[in-house]
Amino acid sequence: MKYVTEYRNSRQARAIASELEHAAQPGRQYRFMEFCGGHTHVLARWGLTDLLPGNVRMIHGPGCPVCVLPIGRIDMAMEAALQHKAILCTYADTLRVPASGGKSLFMAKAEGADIRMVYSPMDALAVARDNPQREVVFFAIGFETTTPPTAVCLLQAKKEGIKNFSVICSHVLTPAAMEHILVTAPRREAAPVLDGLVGPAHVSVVIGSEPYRVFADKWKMPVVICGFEPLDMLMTILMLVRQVNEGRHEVENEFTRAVTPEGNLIAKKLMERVFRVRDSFEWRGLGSVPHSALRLSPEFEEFDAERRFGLVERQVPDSKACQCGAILRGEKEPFECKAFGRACTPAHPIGACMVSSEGACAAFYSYGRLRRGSEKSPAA
Amino acid sequence: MKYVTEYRNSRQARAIASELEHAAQPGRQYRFMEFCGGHTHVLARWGLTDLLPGNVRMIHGPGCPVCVLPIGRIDMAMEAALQHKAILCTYADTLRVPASGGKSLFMAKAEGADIRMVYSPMDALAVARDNPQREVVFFAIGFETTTPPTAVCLLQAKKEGIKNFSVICSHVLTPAAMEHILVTAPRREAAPVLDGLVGPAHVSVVIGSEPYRVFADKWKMPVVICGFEPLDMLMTILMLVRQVNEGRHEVENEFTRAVTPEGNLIAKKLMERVFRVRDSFEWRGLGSVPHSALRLSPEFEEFDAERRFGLVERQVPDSKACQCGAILRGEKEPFECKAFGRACTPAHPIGACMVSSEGACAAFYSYGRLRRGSEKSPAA
Amino acid sequence: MAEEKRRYFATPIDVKKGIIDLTHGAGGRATAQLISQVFARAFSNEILEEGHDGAFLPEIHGTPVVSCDAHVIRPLFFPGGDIGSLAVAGTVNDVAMCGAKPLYIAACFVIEEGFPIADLDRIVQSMGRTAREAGVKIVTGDTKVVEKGHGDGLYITTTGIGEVLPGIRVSGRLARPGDRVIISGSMGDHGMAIMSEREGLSFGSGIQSDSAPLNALVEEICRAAPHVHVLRDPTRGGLATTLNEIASQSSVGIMLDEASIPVHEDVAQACEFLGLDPLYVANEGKLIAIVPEEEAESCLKAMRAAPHGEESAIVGTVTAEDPGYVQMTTLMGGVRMVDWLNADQLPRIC
Amino acid sequence: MAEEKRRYFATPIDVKKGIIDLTHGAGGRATAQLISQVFARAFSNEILEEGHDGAFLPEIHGTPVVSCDAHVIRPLFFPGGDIGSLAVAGTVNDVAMCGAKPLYIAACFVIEEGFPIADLDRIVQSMGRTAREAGVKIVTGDTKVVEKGHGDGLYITTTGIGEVLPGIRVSGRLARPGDRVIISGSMGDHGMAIMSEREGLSFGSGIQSDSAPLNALVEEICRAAPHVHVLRDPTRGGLATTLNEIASQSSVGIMLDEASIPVHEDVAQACEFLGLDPLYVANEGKLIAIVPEEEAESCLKAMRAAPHGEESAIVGTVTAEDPGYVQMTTLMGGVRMVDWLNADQLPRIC
Amino acid sequence: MCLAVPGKIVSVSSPEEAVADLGGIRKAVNVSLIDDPKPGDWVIIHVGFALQRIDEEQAQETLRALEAAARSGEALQGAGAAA
Amino acid sequence: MCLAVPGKIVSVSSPEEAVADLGGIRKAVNVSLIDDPKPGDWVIIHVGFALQRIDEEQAQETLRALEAAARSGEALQGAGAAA
Ligand code: SF4
Ligand code: SF4
Ligand SMILES: [Mg+2]
Ligand SMILES: [Mg+2]
Ligand SMILES: [Mg+2]
Ligand SMILES: [Mg+2]
Ligand SMILES: [Mg+2]
Ligand SMILES: [Mg+2]
Ligand SMILES: [Mg+2]
Ligand SMILES: [Mg+2]
Ligand SMILES: [Mg+2]
Ligand SMILES: [Mg+2]
Repeated sequence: MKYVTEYRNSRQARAIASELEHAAQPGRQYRFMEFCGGHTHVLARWGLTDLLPGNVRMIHGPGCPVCVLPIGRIDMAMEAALQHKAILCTYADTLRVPASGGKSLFMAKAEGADIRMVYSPMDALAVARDNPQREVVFFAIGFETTTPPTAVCLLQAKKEGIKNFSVICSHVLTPAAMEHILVTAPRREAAPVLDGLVGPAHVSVVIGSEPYRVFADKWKMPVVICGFEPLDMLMTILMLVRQVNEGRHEVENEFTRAVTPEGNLIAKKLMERVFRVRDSFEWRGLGSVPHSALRLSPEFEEFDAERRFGLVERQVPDSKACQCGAILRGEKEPFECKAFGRACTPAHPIGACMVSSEGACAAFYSYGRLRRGSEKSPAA
Repeated sequence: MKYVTEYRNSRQARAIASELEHAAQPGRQYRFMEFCGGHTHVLARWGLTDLLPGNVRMIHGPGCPVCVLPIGRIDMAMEAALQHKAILCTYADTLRVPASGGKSLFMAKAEGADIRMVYSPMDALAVARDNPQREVVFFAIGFETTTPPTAVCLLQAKKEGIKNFSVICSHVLTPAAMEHILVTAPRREAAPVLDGLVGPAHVSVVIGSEPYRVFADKWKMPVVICGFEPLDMLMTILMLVRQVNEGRHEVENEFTRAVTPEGNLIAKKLMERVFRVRDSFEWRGLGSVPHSALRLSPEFEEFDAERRFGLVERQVPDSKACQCGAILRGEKEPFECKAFGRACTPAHPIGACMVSSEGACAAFYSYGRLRRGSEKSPAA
Repeated sequence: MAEEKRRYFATPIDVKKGIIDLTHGAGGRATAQLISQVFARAFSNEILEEGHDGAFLPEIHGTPVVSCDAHVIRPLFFPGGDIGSLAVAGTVNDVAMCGAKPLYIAACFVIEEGFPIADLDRIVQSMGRTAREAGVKIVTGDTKVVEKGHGDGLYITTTGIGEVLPGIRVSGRLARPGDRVIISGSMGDHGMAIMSEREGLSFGSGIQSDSAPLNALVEEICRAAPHVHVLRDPTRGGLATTLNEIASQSSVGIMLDEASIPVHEDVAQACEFLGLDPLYVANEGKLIAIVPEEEAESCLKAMRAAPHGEESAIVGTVTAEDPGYVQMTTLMGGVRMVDWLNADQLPRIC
Repeated sequence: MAEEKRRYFATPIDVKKGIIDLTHGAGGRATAQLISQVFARAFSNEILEEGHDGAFLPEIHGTPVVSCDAHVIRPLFFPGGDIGSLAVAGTVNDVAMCGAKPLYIAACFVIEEGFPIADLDRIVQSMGRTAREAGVKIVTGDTKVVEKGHGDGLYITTTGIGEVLPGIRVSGRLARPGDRVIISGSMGDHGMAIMSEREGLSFGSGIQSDSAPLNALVEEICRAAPHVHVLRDPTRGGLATTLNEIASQSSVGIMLDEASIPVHEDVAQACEFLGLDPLYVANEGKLIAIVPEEEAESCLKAMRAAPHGEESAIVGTVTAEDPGYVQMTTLMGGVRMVDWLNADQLPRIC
Repeated sequence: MCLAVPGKIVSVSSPEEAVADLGGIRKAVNVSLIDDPKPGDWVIIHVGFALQRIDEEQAQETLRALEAAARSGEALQGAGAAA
Repeated sequence: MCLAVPGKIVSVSSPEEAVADLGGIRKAVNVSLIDDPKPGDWVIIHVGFALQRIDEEQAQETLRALEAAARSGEALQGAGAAA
């Protein structure tokens, strides 16, 4: 696999790990937040945590679009399917997230709701075309990576004049969330001290590396944009350690093969046409974050499922036991949650972080619980 | 079973058979037409033909509502289900009748048409109530027995203002068909000479015995209205033999326990309100018969599926091989059809007479083919 | 295994209010949990598959016999039984009709997404009970979940394994002229119990399915009539169709006497009402034994004394004439054919 | 029987253009016709049910083994096989994984009204072919037809019967520290062949299912490694789930080496694309053999020389540490857990 | 033609709706077509409707006629046997 | 987050539609977001859309950087082993 296998070289991995061991200065702590759930998954799936020096600690950020979706928004999707009898098209990722009363879209489907898994927004549009007598709702989630495809899909729906199609627009914005974490950290007692940020790979493909400059400049935070292969990850950590050691705080780009300073201009222009920034948006764990999500622009609001069905987002608190919020803010580790591995497992998740394979709890449960089992994990 | 078992007495059957043997005068032929398929079935199912004297011959008439339904009308029902995607509610009896291209409603169902078996027209109305977003069509077939229930059903539909319900009105009239057979007999070379008529049981429950007077008076034909139990049948034949012997031609009523001279007045009044007599109607075997069927009255024509969907009855000839027409006119016996027991069996019927268990071909195939097998039936 | 797996099942299955979803058929933890908390509990026996791909059985002594049936009945619960008791009894009977002692059952479940776990549990318990009544063990199984709209709640396939009773040799080819046709009781109970419950007919009755395991009855028959020629259970297609099969396979005629065929009053009435013939209606707890004339009386006596055989009756005779055909002297004294069933009997209006 | 019944089938079944309707499952003439013209033709062997309720089998020599599986796959036809070949191979394999020689198959069909008889015929022919390849006989069966909207074209349940090979004793409880874990070839081929064909993903590939009967391979393993401890086919849930089951049953740990696990390039790529892990993807023509260290090399050699074993590889070791857990040294040199499958893997976007 | 069975009305809930007993089976029947339906009435039931009341008197009359014909036939049988 | 894979465009049928090869697998992809897509282009594919072209030059550069870091690490390993 070109552009994949080359970045999974076993020899290089071990060697770079040695280099990293050498670079990390004893007596110093390196605390880096990987914003992105994709990176959380890479660390766990390849067992990279094993290879890191003891004083380099990775802190999981809120960059999993499934994990940050608050219960209220899943309830809206459920309402479209159950009360309004719409065909709900969704990425499989959201199917198992528990919403109000612990009920997931998957369970709603078993109860008879017409919920269909799609791989692309265009598949949802095809469902609408094939079922002209039914309302078809696409549950549009995701960060800037997933947003341009939704935009293209809506453009096409408008062009074809498809009347029975609408979207629950739940697209969120990466820089706003990153900034929110840094802004609110001083107010949060448990907030971790961060020594650097790992910048997302595919989000940055779209938005480019420029938007991160503010973190380096204003917050004096080393940033490295990182690809999703294991060598990308190791290299990025090495680059962050070097910035720390050298007292630099720059935006570096490890993923230059796909990320440019300005990103994808076509995609950005399209997003500007189809969407508008919401004044604020509710994130799981982060609460209400200003200017952190998108709604449809006036030109496309005919496709807004929230308007069409009068869907109103209700604020539903997470399960009391669940520490997802603190975990998404980087304040806690999964095994610090009492439910972890007991009441909450991937088979019976209580919180979103246990659902998505990018969720910190799921990643730790599936790949890592045995390693720290002796200390904390009750399931070991 | 009160009013049933008493009329199935084994001793009496054998004794009345002896009486009949005695009553039938040697050298004389007694040819009686049982108009009604129910009587055809009774003769076969109880093996009564065995018990009749050799010179008493029963000729099967056209009184099976399924058998006389021409292909064109089943095509209309099929069109409602397949082209107009209506839910077609039908008595099970019609499901296996081959229509155009040998295709039955049963096959259309296997292909995906939404065809539902109902036991009563009220069940069809309930389907309409339960599926307000679908068109529901009831395939209303049958003689005067089945007609009043359709009338009650339409009255109810009107009362409730049910908009998605309609009927393909294919109700036919017994006296008109009987008369047609007698009227056309002189023109038909093969027409059997008839010495008497067995009058239908349950049709007469509704219309009474009066309508048959014309056959006795004008056609000088002995008529006995006959119940559907085996002793009713034997007694009726005895009564007919006696009329013939005595040179009488009267309307006698063997089924007085349920048939009165005037029939059911409530039912008759209701039929007058809900239906109008059609100028003419196509019967399988009999061709176009004047004043022989019903359509909806102006008050109820909003429920007319023919109007609602623009269903037009096309005249489709029966399969060439099929002798159903001649059999329904009493001109031929089933085993005189070349297809009988070869290409045409109850499992793979070619004609309607092989479908309905009241059809002469089906009755003979299932109950009698072995007895005459040595002479004619190729399947024996 | 139950022990070892328990720790993974942090949340137990909600047997009261839970519903089946696709994860229960995916072969992962949810499947294991369903097996351990619903199936294993009801079927428990020492052979039952302990997580292996198959079950190891003790030695089989007589000629081994195997039979299978898919059960797709609606409604799933009906007076006198449910799909579970039926799935076990049906296969027990098919094995028994080989003149064999049924020993083991393998059971496969195809469950529709959304099916209530409480119903599944009730059905599985009922299977366990019927298996215990019949003295057979449910030794292995499989569970698949299909998407909503791709099933009808639950389908159960059972395969039975048994061993032929010593000295017995029965076959549909062995009916001989002069043999007597004995049935173990009234005809049509099962089919009419189902029909009377089925949606759309808005028709209620107290008719009970006869569904029952007949292996004990078969053992009694084989003791009393060691030269029994044919054993067969008249299920789909009823007595008429089953006798036609035998007449055809043995190249003999069969002459029935209508007056001697037991049909319960309510079943007869329901048949009249729907225009059905009880001779074509399915039975699930009745058998046909065709035995040499000289063993007929002792066989009848033994059957009447055995479980599920109280209403046994001699209903006909095997003839050399009209081979391949079944005929009947009707109550009225006429003789008529009793033909194969051509298609499912449907309620008719004419 | 075919002979005797032919005369009733005036009109032969239209295998080219006909469709299944409810009469084909009603147990009357149409059912008999379907059996004789479609099933009996493809499966013909001397034991196959001749119209009796069950099949009589020859004597079984080793410990009898029975296993069953319901097959509900969609699409019914896929690159490398179809539901028919799968239903036979799957059950042959489950019997073989008991260290047994599969002998007989019972097959039950649940067909959805409207199903093309041509497709049924093709599937049934494919079952016949696979049975002949595996040297097993399809000895009895059953056919039910369900109403449109209550099935998914066709479900096939198969039950296999076999006899344990002389001297062999395998079980999921018998893995011992030091044993080697051998797999018979690349992981994930079947599941990805299905996934790549499945509607809604608009995703086409040349990936072939590995579906194949493995009984000959098992006989070779048992010859080369007579002390083989565990045999198991990593079907639903894939290698990861099956090894977890074994680790749990045997109370041992298992340590895998990622670099040694064969995964075909196109399967790996398709997994990347859909966000799936090949270790959790189903296989239908692969097995896991856990053998004592001293027999591992000869076993591997024998497997590589046997049919369907060319790509066999030693992929891990059984350990005394971390009993109940499967772990893996990744390509990157890190060690991580390889957990149970929790639910069906679904294509993901994040 | 026109399959119908006798049943006995056991309860009447409205001018349209009643329950009939058919040899132990209970069935809801529509009685719109019957003038003043009452529990105890025997009716002929077709496609869920009571079509007509059964006249017990006439039923007895018919049974007497049947028995008379049968007696006459048996006399002949006896005569035939004796002859 | 945001699972995406590299693929090579093998044919372009319109400014929106193309077919990509993913290690032998063919997949229809929407190329609306790519300026002037051409066969031979490598792109990053996400939810059925090509999100961006891959820069071969930069990819090589990164591989060189990785190898440099690895060499440096191996030198240390060697030193460690020797020590
Ligand atoms: S383990 Fe479960 S309950 Fe606890 S924080 Fe994670 S997702 Fe929430
Ligand atoms: S046997 Fe068949 S083809 Fe011939 S007349 Fe009867 S129904 Fe028609
Ligand atoms: Mg069977
Ligand atoms: Mg059976
Ligand atoms: Mg299984
Ligand atoms: Mg269903
Ligand atoms: Mg049977
Ligand atoms: Mg199995
Ligand atoms: Mg299996
Ligand atoms: Mg069967
Ligand atoms: Mg379907
Ligand atoms: Mg297996």
